[in-house]
Amino acid sequence: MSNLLTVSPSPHVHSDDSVQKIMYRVIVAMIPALIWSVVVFGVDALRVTLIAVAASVGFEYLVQRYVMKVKPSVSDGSALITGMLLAFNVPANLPWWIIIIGAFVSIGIGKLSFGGIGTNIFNPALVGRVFLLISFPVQMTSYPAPSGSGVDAVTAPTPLGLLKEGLMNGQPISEIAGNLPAATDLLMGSTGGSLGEISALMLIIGGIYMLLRKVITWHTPVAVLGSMFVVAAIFWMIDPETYIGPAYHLLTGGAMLGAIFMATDMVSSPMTGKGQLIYGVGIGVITMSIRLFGAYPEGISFAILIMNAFTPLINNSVKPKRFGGKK
Amino acid sequence: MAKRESTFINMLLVLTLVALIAAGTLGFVYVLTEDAIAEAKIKAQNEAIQSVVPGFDEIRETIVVNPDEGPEDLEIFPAYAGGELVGVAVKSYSMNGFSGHIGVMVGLDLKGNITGYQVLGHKETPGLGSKMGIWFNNADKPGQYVIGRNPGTAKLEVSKDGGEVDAITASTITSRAFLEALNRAHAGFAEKILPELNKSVTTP
Amino acid sequence: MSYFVIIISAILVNNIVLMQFLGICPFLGVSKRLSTAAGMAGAVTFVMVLATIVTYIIQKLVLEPFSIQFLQTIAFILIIASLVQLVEIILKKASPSLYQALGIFLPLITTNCAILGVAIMTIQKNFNLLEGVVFAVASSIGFGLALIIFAGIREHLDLMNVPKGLKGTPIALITAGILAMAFMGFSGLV
Amino acid sequence: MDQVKNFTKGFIRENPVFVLLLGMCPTLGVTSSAINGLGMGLATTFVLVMANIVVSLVKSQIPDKVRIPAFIVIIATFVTVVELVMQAYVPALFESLGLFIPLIVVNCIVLGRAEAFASKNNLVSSLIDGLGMGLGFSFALTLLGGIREILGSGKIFNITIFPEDYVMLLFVLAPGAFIVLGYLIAIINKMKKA
Amino acid sequence: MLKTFKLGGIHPPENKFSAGQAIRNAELPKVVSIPVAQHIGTPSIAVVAKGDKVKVGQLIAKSGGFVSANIHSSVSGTVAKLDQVPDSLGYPKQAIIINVDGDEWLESIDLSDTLVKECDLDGPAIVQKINECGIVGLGGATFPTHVKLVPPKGMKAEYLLINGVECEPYLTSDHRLMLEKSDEILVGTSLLMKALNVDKAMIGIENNKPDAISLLKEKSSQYKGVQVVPLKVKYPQGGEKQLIKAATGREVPSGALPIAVGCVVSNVGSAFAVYEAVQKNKPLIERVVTVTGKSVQNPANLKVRIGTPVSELIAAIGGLPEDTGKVISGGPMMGKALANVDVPVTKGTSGILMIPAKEARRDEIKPCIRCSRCVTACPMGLEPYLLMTVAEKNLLERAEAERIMDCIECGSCSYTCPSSRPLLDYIRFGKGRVGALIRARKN
Repeated sequence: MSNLLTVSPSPHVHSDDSVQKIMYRVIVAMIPALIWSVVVFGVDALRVTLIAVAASVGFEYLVQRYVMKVKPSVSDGSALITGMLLAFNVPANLPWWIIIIGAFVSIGIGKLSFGGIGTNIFNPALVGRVFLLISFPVQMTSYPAPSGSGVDAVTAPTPLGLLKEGLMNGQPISEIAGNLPAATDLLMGSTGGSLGEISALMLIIGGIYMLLRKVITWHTPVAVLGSMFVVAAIFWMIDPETYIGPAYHLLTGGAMLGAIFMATDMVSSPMTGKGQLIYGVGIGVITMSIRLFGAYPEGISFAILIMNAFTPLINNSVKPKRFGGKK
Repeated sequence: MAKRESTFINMLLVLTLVALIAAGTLGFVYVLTEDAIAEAKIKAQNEAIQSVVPGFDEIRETIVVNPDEGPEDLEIFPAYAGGELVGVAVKSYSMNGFSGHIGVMVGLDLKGNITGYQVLGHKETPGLGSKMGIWFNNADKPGQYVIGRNPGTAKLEVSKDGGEVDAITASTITSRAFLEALNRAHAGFAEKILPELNKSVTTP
Repeated sequence: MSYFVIIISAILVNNIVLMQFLGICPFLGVSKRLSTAAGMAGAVTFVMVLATIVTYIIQKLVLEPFSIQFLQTIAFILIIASLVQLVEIILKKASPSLYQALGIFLPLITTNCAILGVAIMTIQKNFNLLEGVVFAVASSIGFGLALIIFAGIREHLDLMNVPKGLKGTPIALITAGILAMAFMGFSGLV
Repeated sequence: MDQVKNFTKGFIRENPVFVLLLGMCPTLGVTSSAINGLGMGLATTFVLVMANIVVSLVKSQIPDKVRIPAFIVIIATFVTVVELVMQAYVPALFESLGLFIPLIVVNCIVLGRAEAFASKNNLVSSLIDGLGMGLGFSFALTLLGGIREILGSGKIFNITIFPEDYVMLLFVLAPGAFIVLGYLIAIINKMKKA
Repeated sequence: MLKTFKLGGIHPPENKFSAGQAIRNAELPKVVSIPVAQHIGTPSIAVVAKGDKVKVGQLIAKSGGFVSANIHSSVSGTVAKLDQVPDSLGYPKQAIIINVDGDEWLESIDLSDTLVKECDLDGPAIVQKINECGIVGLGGATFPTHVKLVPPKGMKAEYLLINGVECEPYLTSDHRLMLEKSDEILVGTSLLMKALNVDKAMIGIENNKPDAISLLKEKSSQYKGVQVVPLKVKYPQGGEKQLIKAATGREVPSGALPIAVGCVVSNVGSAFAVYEAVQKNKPLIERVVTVTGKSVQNPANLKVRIGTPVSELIAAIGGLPEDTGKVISGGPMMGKALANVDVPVTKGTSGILMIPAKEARRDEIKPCIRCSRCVTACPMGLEPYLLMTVAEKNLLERAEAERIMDCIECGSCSYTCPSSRPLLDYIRFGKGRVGALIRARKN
C-alpha cells in the first residue's frame, strides 16, 4: 500500500448541505422583496441595501480580524443577510451614517460580542434596528412616499401609523378607513414603510421558497401570524370601531417580514417545532399588545427580541420527544 | 483595646446607644437644614414660574379653575410687580399625549399672549414627543415658535389640522396634545383672570 | 390608579431591574443557574411584600404623625434588616423545607436595593396599603421575570464561546442592555 | 501599610465598579450624565469616608453579634445627613438622583468596606481607604456618565460637543447604561491583563 | 402506508451498486488470521497451539464466559502461531494464525445443498447448538445470539424480529442472502421462534428491496406465524430500537433491552447461520461480505471465510481503485475506517467499502448555527448539538441528564450537519466519560 488511507470515525458520508447554501437560499428568498422595493422607492432602496450590506460585512471582517483576532468568517454569508435584513427594516431615505451605525450595532453588539455566528441570543439585524429606532426616532419613522422615481421630500405615514394617529385623535375606524390604503395596496406594497416590509406578497413568495428549500419550517411563521390573527380578531369583534380587522394587522407593519424572515432566524429561535410554536405565539401576542395598547405602532421587532430572550428557556423546557419516553 | 463581649446587656446597650446618637445627630441636622429645604422648594416653584413669566417680584394666592370640567384642576399663579399684576403662570395639562398625561406650566401676559412655557412632566417617546420642551420655544423657527401667540384670538392647532403651528417631526400626536395644554391654560385664564382685568379696566 | 395599570407598569413598562436599575446585584449575581434564580425570585417576593406592608404601617402610624419623615431611610432599612432576620428564624423553625429552598438567599436580600426601593416608592407614589401590596407583588414578579429570563440566557451563554474579555459580567450587562431595549417596546402600554 | 497604595487601589486595580462589581444599581441608575455620576459618586464618598471613620473608631466597643445592625444604623445616619443637605443646597441634583440617594444605604460598597476594612483597621487607614474607594467609585460613575452623555446627548458637563441631530438617544436611556458599562468592564478587564 | 419509526431519520443516497450481483465464493486464502475477540463481551480462549493441525469447522477458541462465543477454524491447515495482529484501528489484538492447506472439513458438517426443514430438537437444545456453533449477530453488533435467546427472569418474548432492513447505503449482503437463501432464512427463523418459544415473527425489509419482499412474502406463507413487514426507506431503520418501533409500534424504554417490550431482534444473516448450525451442524466460519465503492468497477457480494485478509477481497474485485482515500469495514454510516487493508474479515464484517479520496476527508468544522437539523434527524429524540457541547465542556452530569447514553451512534446528526461538525465524535467521547461515571457510581 503506497498511498495512506484516511482514518476517521463514522459516519463517512455527509449530506451536501452547508452553512453557505442555507444562507444563500435565504438571500435568494429576499430578492423578490428587494426588487419590489427598488420598484417602489427607486435607486434609494438599493443605496440603503448596499450600504447596509457593505458595512455589515466590512465590520464583521474588521472586528474579527483586528479586534477579536480570529479568522474572519464573512464567507458564510450570515453578515450579508444581517445587512440585508437591517436594510429591509429601515426607511429608504435613511442617511448613510445612520445605516452604518445600525450595521455596527448589529454586527458588533448583536453578533460578535457573543462570539459570532451561532452564539448570539438576539437577532442581530433587529438589535441594530431597534437601536436605531430608539436612538434616531425621527429619521427612523419618516418614511418616504412610494413614487418609483427615487426618494423626494414627501413623507408618507405607514398604514399602522395612519391608523394609530386617527385613533389617538379620537376618530372611529369607519372614519379613518377612507384614508387607509386598500388591501390590494397592502398586499402588493405601495404604501409608506420600511423598504422591505411593504409588499406582503413578495415576502410570502420568499417564505414559500424557504419552506420548499427547507431553510425554515412552518411552525414559527404560522404561530406568529396565527396568534396575531386571533388576538386581532377577538378585539375586532368586541369593538370594530376601535380595533381594526385582523387581515389589516397581518398585512402591515412588518408582520410578514418579521414572521417570515426575522423570527425564523435559526440562531435565535427555539430548536424544536413545539418550542417554535410557543415562541411564535409569544411574538404574536406581544406584537398585538404593543400595537393595540402601546406607543409603537408596529411592535414586532420588540416582540421578536423579547421572545429571543426566552429562547434558551424554551429550549430548556421543551425538549424533543425522546425515544423510549421519560426516564 | 479588647473587643467588647457579645453579652445581652452589652448588645442592648450598644445598639440603644448607637440608635440614640444616630437619632440625635439626625435631629440636629434636620433642624439645621429644615428652613433651607423649605426655601429650596419655594425657590424651585418660583423658578418655574419665573421662566415663563418675566419680571415679577411677588406671587399671590393661587387660583384654582377648571374651564372645561376636565379630570384635573388648573392652578393659576398670579404674578405681581410693584403691586401690579403683570402676568400669570398656569399649571395646565393634556391627557392626550402619545403616552397620556403631559403637564405644562404656561406663562401668559395680561392680553393672553404666551410669554413662555415649561414642560413639567410627560411620558412621551424620547427623541420624538419629548422634544416639545425645545421645539416650540425655538425663536429661529417661526413656524413652530409659540411664544407671543395668543390662543384667545386663534386657537393653537398643528398645520395638519389647519392651524398655524408646525408639529414636531413625526410627533403630531404629542404636538396636538401640547397645544391642547396651552389652549386649556388660556381658557382658564380667560375664565378667571380676564373678567377681573376687564372689570378693572372699565372701572378705573 | 387601577390595579391593572400598577401591575402592567411594574412588570413590563417600568420593570424594576431593566428600567429602574434596582436589584442589579442579585440580578447579576444569582442569575447563573435557573434553579437558584427561581429560589431568589421566591425569596424576594416573600420579603418584598412583607417589608412593604410593615414599612407602610410604620410610615403612616409613626413617621408621619410625629413628623419625622426624615428618619425614613434609617427606619426602613432597620425594619428590612430585622424582618429578614425574623423571617430566617421563623422559617428555620416552622418550615425547614422552605428554609432549605430560600434560606441561603435571605442574608443577600438585606442589601437588595429593590426591597428598600419598592418600600420607598410605595410611599412616594402615595399608594394605599392594598395598592402598595399589589405594587410589591408586581415588582417582585418583574424582578423574577427578569431574573429567570436571564438565568436561561446565562446558562446558554455558558455553553457558548463568548470572547474572553466579554465573558461573565460584561456580556451579561450587554445582554441586559439589549433586553432593556426590547422592553422599551412596552412603553406607552399604560 | 503603604498609604499611597491604599489610596490609589480604588481607582483601577480594585475599582469598586469595574473590578469588584459592587454598587451596580446607582452606577447604572444615575449615570445619564457626567454631572449626575459625579454627584452620586461624591455623595457616596462622603458616606463611605464618614462610615469608615466612625466604624474604625467604635469598632472595639461593638459586640460581634450586633456588628451588622450597628453598622447599618451608622451608615443610614450619614445617608440621611447627605439626603437632607442635598435637598437643602443642591435641590436640582437631589431631584435627578432621586431614589438612589436613600439607596446608598444598601450600596454594598459602603457596608462592604465598613465590614471588610474599617472594622479591622485604624482610623487613618480607614479614612484613606474610604476616600480612595469613594473617589474610585466617583471616577467610574463620572466616566460612565460622561460617555453616555457624549454619545446620548452630544454634551459633556452640559457643554455641547456635537449637534443634537447626531446623538444616539439610546445611550441616555436604560439600555445604554447596561451596554456602556458592559463594554467598559470588558476594556478594563483587558487592560488589567495587559 | 408503509410502516416506519416516528422520530428523526435521514435519507442518504443509497448507492446499492452490488444489488444485482449474486453471491459468489471468494478464493480460499493462503493464510487466515482469526481474532479471538470478534464479538461483544469476553474474548474467547484459544484451545489450539502452534503446530496443531485443524480442519474446517474445528473449535479453535472456547467461549470465555456467558456473553462470549466459540470460534471455529474457517480453513484447514496448521496453526502457524498465536500472535498479536493489528485490528482495524491498528491496535494489536490476540489472533490465531493458520496456514491454509487444502480444504478439509469436519465430517460432522453436512455440506449438501438440500433444504432441511424438520427439526427434532427442543428449544433449549437449539439454544445449545447455537451456542456451540458460535453464532453472533451478523448485522454488525456481533452480540452472541444464544444470550438473546435466554430472556432474563420475569421477562417473556412475544415477537421475534428478523432484521432484513439493511438501511446502510452501499451494502447488499443481506439483500442477496434473502434472495438466494430465502427458505434457509425462514427455517432459521422458525428455529429461533422455537428456541424463544414465541409464535409470532416478523421479517422487516425496507421497500427498496421489492424482490426480496415479494419472494419472502410468498414463501413465508408456508411457515407458521412468520410475517413479512415492508418498511419505508429511512435510515437508521435497521437499528434494533427503530425496527421494533416500526414493526410493532413499541418503544424500548431508555436504557432497556428489546426484551423489555417482548421483542428479540436477529439479523437475516444470523437466521441463516442458525439454520446452518442447527440443521447442517455447521459452525459460523464464513459470511457474505459486500465489496463495493463508487469507483469499484465490479462490486460484488462474496462469501468469505472468517480470517481472510481484506486485501484479498479487494484483489477479488480487481484491486483498490486509484482514487481510494478511505477503506471502510461496514457501511458508510456506522462502519469503521481501516488503517490498513491487511486486517482479517471477522464475523461482524458486512461490507468493505472504498471511498474516493475527495469524499474521504471531512469539511472544515464551522460554528453551530442552531439550525436544528441534527435534532430533527436524531432517531432517539436527542439534541446532538447540545450533547456535543456538554461533552466538549466535560459537563458529564448534564450530558447524562440529556440522555447521552441513549445515543445509538447512527451518525444521522453528523451526516446532516451543514456546519460539518463532528457531533457523533464528541458524543462518543461523552458517552465514554459518562459511562465510566455511571460504573463508578455503581461500584
